[in-house]
Amino acid sequence: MPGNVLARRSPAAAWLAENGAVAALVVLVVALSLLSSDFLSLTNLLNVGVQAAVTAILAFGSTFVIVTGGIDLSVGSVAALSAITLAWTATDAGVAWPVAVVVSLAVGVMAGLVNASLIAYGKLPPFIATLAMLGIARGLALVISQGSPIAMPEAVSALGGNLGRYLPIPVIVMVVMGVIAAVILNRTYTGRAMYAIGGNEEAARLSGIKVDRQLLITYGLSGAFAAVAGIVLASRLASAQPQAAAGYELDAIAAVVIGGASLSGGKGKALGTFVGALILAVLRNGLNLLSVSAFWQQVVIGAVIALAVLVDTLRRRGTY
Amino acid sequence: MPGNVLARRSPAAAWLAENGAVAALVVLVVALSLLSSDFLSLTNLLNVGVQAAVTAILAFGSTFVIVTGGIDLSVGSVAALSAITLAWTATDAGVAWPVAVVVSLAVGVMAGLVNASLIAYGKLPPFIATLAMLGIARGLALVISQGSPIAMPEAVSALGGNLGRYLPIPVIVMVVMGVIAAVILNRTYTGRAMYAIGGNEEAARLSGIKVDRQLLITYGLSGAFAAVAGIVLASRLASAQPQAAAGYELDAIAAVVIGGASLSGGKGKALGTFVGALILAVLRNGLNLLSVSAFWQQVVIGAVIALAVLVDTLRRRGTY
Amino acid sequence: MSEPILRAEGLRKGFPGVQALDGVDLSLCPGEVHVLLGENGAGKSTLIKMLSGAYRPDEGRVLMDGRQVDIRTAGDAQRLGISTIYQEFNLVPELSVAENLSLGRPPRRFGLIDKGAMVRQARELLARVEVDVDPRTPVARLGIARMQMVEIAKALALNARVLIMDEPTAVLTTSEVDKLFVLVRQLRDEGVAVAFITHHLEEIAAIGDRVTVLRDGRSVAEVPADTAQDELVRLMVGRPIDQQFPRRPAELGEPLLKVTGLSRRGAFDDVSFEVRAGEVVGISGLVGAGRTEVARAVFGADRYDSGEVTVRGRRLPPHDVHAAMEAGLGLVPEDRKGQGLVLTADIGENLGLVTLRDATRAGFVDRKGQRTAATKVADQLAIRMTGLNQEVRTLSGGNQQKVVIGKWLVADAHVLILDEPTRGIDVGAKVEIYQLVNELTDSGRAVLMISSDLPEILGMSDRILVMARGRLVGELAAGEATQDDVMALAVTEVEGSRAR
Amino acid sequence: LGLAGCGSEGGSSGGGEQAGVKIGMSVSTLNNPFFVQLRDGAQAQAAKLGAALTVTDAQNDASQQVNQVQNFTSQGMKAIIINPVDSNAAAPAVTLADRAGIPVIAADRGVTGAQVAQTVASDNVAGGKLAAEELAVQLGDKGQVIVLQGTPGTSASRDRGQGFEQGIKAFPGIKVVARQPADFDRTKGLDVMTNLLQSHPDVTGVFAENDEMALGAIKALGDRAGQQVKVVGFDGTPDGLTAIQNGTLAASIAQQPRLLGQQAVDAAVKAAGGATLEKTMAVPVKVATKENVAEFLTS
Ligand SMILES: Nc1ncnc2c1ncn2[C@@H]1O[C@H](COP(=O)(O)OP(=O)(O)OP(=O)(O)O)[C@@H](O)[C@H]1O
Ligand SMILES: Nc1ncnc2c1ncn2[C@@H]1O[C@H](COP(=O)(O)OP(=O)(O)OP(=O)(O)O)[C@@H](O)[C@H]1O
Ligand SMILES: [Mg+2]
Ligand SMILES: [Mg+2]
Repeated sequence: MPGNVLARRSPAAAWLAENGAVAALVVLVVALSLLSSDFLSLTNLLNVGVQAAVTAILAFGSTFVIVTGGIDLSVGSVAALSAITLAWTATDAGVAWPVAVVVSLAVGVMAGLVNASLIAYGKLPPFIATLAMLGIARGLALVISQGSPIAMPEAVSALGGNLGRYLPIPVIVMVVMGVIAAVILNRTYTGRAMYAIGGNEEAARLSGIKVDRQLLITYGLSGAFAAVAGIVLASRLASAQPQAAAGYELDAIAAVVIGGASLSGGKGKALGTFVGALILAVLRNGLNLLSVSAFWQQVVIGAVIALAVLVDTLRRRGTY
Repeated sequence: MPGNVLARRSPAAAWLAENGAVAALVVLVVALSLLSSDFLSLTNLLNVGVQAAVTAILAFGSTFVIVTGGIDLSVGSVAALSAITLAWTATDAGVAWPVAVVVSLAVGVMAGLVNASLIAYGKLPPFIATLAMLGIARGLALVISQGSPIAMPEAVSALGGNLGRYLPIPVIVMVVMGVIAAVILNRTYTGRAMYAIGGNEEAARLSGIKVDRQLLITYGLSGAFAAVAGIVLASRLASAQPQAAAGYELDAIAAVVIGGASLSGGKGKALGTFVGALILAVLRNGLNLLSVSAFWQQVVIGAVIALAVLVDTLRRRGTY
Repeated sequence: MSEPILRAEGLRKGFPGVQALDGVDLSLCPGEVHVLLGENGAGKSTLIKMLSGAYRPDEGRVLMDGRQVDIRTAGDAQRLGISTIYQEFNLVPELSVAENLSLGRPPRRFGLIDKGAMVRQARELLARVEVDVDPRTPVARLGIARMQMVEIAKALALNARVLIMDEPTAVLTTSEVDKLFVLVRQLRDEGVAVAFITHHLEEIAAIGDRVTVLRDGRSVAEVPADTAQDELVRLMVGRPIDQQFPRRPAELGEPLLKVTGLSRRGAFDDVSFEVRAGEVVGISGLVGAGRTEVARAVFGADRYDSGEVTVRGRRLPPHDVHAAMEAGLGLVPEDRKGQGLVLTADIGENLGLVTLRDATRAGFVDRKGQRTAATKVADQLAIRMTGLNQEVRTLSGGNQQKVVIGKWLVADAHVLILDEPTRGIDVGAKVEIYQLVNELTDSGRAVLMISSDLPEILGMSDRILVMARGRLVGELAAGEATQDDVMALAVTEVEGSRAR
Repeated sequence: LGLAGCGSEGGSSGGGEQAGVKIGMSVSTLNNPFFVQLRDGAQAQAAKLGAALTVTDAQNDASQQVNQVQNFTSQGMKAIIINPVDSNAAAPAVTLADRAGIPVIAADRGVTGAQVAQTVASDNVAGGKLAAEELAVQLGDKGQVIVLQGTPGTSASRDRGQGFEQGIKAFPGIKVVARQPADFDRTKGLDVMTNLLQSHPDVTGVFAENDEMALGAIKALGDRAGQQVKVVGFDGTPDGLTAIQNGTLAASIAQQPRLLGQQAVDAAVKAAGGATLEKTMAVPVKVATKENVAEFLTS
């Protein structure tokens, strides 16, 4: 029976085989601990967590989209637009901050729904639809803010701080969003429909799944996650910036793909994405700690990303 | 007989159906001619050509990659690296400029071969392999140039000028590269293999195509085209900049996709890509002529890109 | 006769360049198996897709229990109690068998998916179709025959009143077909209306009650299922066919393909055989016997652990398709969509794929020459198309299969391995392919034919090898062998076999 | 290849040996020669004073910058120089360092909403005003002007643009006929200027919010640059100064980035030693023109 081979392996080994990027993360952490004495302190590790938060939250949202076989280039811009909206409605428009938060999330969801409508009804390739939204959302953020940063309401800015003495709230938000993403992907109708659509859209449709509606939900979720990421980002800076999170879409997609998802759809896990985002954050943190020169940093980051995924694919081939 | 319906359509209509983005380009040109009296002059149209050149050349290279079902995020960085290499070898290293040009092209090809090796032998997803190269090539460009622009050799800078009184050399280079790309895609073994690999890699392999080798050629070509684009770009400025062409990869991919290619592979044409690049250049030119405010420009660009492709897909559905 | 559950009237459907269906009526009655018969491209699949919500008719209407219904989506059809097994696989390869079985309607508890219940339901369904797979296995890992059984189980899960099956037996071996027929009869007796498409004429009398024959998008006759096969053929192709298996043994020459001790852990073990010039060697066996795996390993598509493959005296390097092709091997794979066709390309392009290298001079492809060769093969196989530039994706299933075979005919291989070559091909075209096999062997070439179609194996091979559980368990001379002989060998328990 | 500088820099702090005071510096971007010079000045000064300087590149991303400052605190830096990506967004980073008891020096841009030990800066708004005045002088108080804007939403673009608008109001004879973004990029400066010349062929002046765009505009203008059309840039980069020398660039608002870097390191070393500093240290912006360009080129 084909099942045997898998069953014979230890559960730990099986888990590792399923979540390959973890191995790369461990190697990276060990290497950095040896290279820099500052790396393995609690504060620094919490810093890494905080620094991973925004990318991770964006990447959770992108995981939904990538699982359906799509791509969302607009997440960075949508994050900025949502944050600007929040700050603007709370400050210039003078609305109570909880309302402003709701409005801001709604803006994120709206952007996602527009993406999905262009894709599902307009038959645009996701790349084009979300590239258009990348420009539109960024432009609107600039228009609303008139190009200047807007201070975040105090109450919301607290999100950028700590709970108690040590626990950074962005890390908590990241974990909560990760759990939500995992539950959606694994346990809900929509989540499983995402895999079906990404694996074989025609089969999904012929099995009675309303593909268009599920795409609306998928991109809407991605927009909502982007909004949360934008709010966390702006809270950390205590100010919403129209240029915030520019280019983060590539980081988000990279985190998802490092985490084992495939851009052709049907594969991807929240945990993998989380590990992917951590790898990127650890890498940047480590290079700072090691004081690698700015020009070399990009080279090193590129090389280590390639190596990390290489470790994973080679190991997987060995297993097979 | 079944053939009739197709045969009955006029050749022009059939051609348009095959090259959909052309319709969008025509609409855009007509609209801009009406909105701005300055648009439809020979000089301005040649300007648009010059401004499209770099994106178009990058996009021709990306067409190869996208046809195989891959993606190349490194083209902008590789363009910069090649240009910096040229300027540096010709200036600081004091090598004769024709040699420097060859070295520069070789650097582009090398970068492509590294990408392809990571993909074909390392089994990295193209997104990750080329994202790594995006960082590495940009970093190396900064390292070599120490972050400062380097003057291009005079002889090469002539590439940025005109042939005779009017004809801009970048436009000529663009057209030549486009024809080369079209011939490769349509008439060569490698070109046809690209379509087969992008359409169904397994079927291609079982038909005797050495997929790994063809991927090496594909990404090598993309690197070579990027090098040419980098040289043209640097020639226009008479100076090679380490930060040149940053973010151009998205423009290049957008041009290819607007031109009718699919990111899942197997489809794409040089002519379509050319039209896609023209649409982007016309759009930017038009917005400048119309003096659209800086904040609104991104919104308008995003919206028009979505509309242009929408026109195309809706028209196609009508035909169907 | 009772009232029909479902009635279609005057259905018409056109695609660019072709009128696939041109005014067809069909009634499906409870407790009756209605067979749809027709050549490749006659419009059978198009017809049933309009009943299942995959296509919308250009004209005509569908009635359920005498009332007109509007089937816009697959969901609508499901709600009306229509369940469909499509000709092309409609499973999600990345998902597990259990998830595929409950695709679109997973069991839920408190709004969340109940994975335990899902697996339990899957076990029951799989037991019903007597398939022994772990419901948690990803579908991508299953062989093509098991996928089909999963597909059948999925259709049963709906407990539908109308069950539509588009060539469900094309990829099954005799024993699975028998299991399927037991199931279908049971459903029929429970009052389900079944529509059944097949190209295996002997199945019609075995399972069918009535037959509707389609030709060129029109229904040309409705006859009882016990109509003589010759008459059915005549109705279908418009002329009689003399002989179904026109094998013409050729003179045997040197061994062209020699396989010795080929083994791969978990797949096949110590497989040795040879194929001589002018010979057709058939390989028979149950699903999962490892035939496809051996064929792929011989061709260099997959690796093997030990053994050797020699073609025309030259030993082939393992796992090297290119070297195998150079040596004169060719492989028509069993999975046309997954391994045979570039679906995004047109027919001409696909037909020229194998010969692309030979048609290249100094890097440039002689596309005119390619087209000429493609035209010839397309004519030879009577591929029903609007032209060479029609996308393969839009061909009917049988015509797609012809393209897969066609590209190797262009290539002129010395030893051609055919894995389920006539799957989904109509009787007329089958005979054409058999004639081609005869021509190949006449000219001193050799054919290794894997087929789950026993009459075909018996009728077309000179020698039959039988595989069971990854091993060769016997050899029969074609002249004397009967279906029972082959089956007896195929179910042999292999003592001490480690292959599984 | 000139890698030596980078290599030694990595070596000294990577080993963590006490070669001198450990100072961390987060530069907003090294994608722009101006900041490369700022860094060079800082590094030169650090070498002179024997301080161990670590430079990071925030790639114009305010949150990256906070990350980097956060990382500096884990590394036990004795002082931090921050060249803010954005004045507002730098506040949390400064607060962070404050809590760790590390003095912060702001370089080139101030920090709004948090206290730093010293701000070493040249005033972008004042620079923009100066640019307007210089352009007016060169144009003889009349003419049509095009403004090439930097990346929309960045503080440099905002402040310089604002200063220029304020300054140009004093000259009613001068009309700004177009404002278009070229993202501080030379190629875009070239393309946008080329396009604008189609709709505004009669321009006589250009203000570019940095030298890179100004050099692009000069390329677009060809022979007209420095003759019929006066281009004023901002930053005083080496390429910009050379263009002034050649007469193609009419003027640039020279910020003396090397001096900025030097002063910042000076201040950082002092602050690390516990000294109290003046709240601001103004590095003068100067108008570099053909007449005085020589003095900038040597410095
Ligand atoms: N999407 C499509 N676009 C264009 N033509 C199509 C499309 N689908 C089917 N056709 C054409 O419609 C005709 C009928 O096809 P259909 O699949 O119904 O045949 P079939 O009777 O099922 O044949 P087979 O026995 O080979 O499965 C064929 O000529 C086919 O090429
Ligand atoms: N990648 C895989 N992982 C696990 N099991 C596999 C894999 N590929 C094939 N198998 C199993 O190995 C067995 C042999 O399959 P193979 O396709 O070779 O059999 P076959 O005799 O050709 O039968 P078929 O009639 O299905 O073609 C099947 O049970 C199949 O499910
Ligand atoms: Mg069919
Ligand atoms: Mg098989």
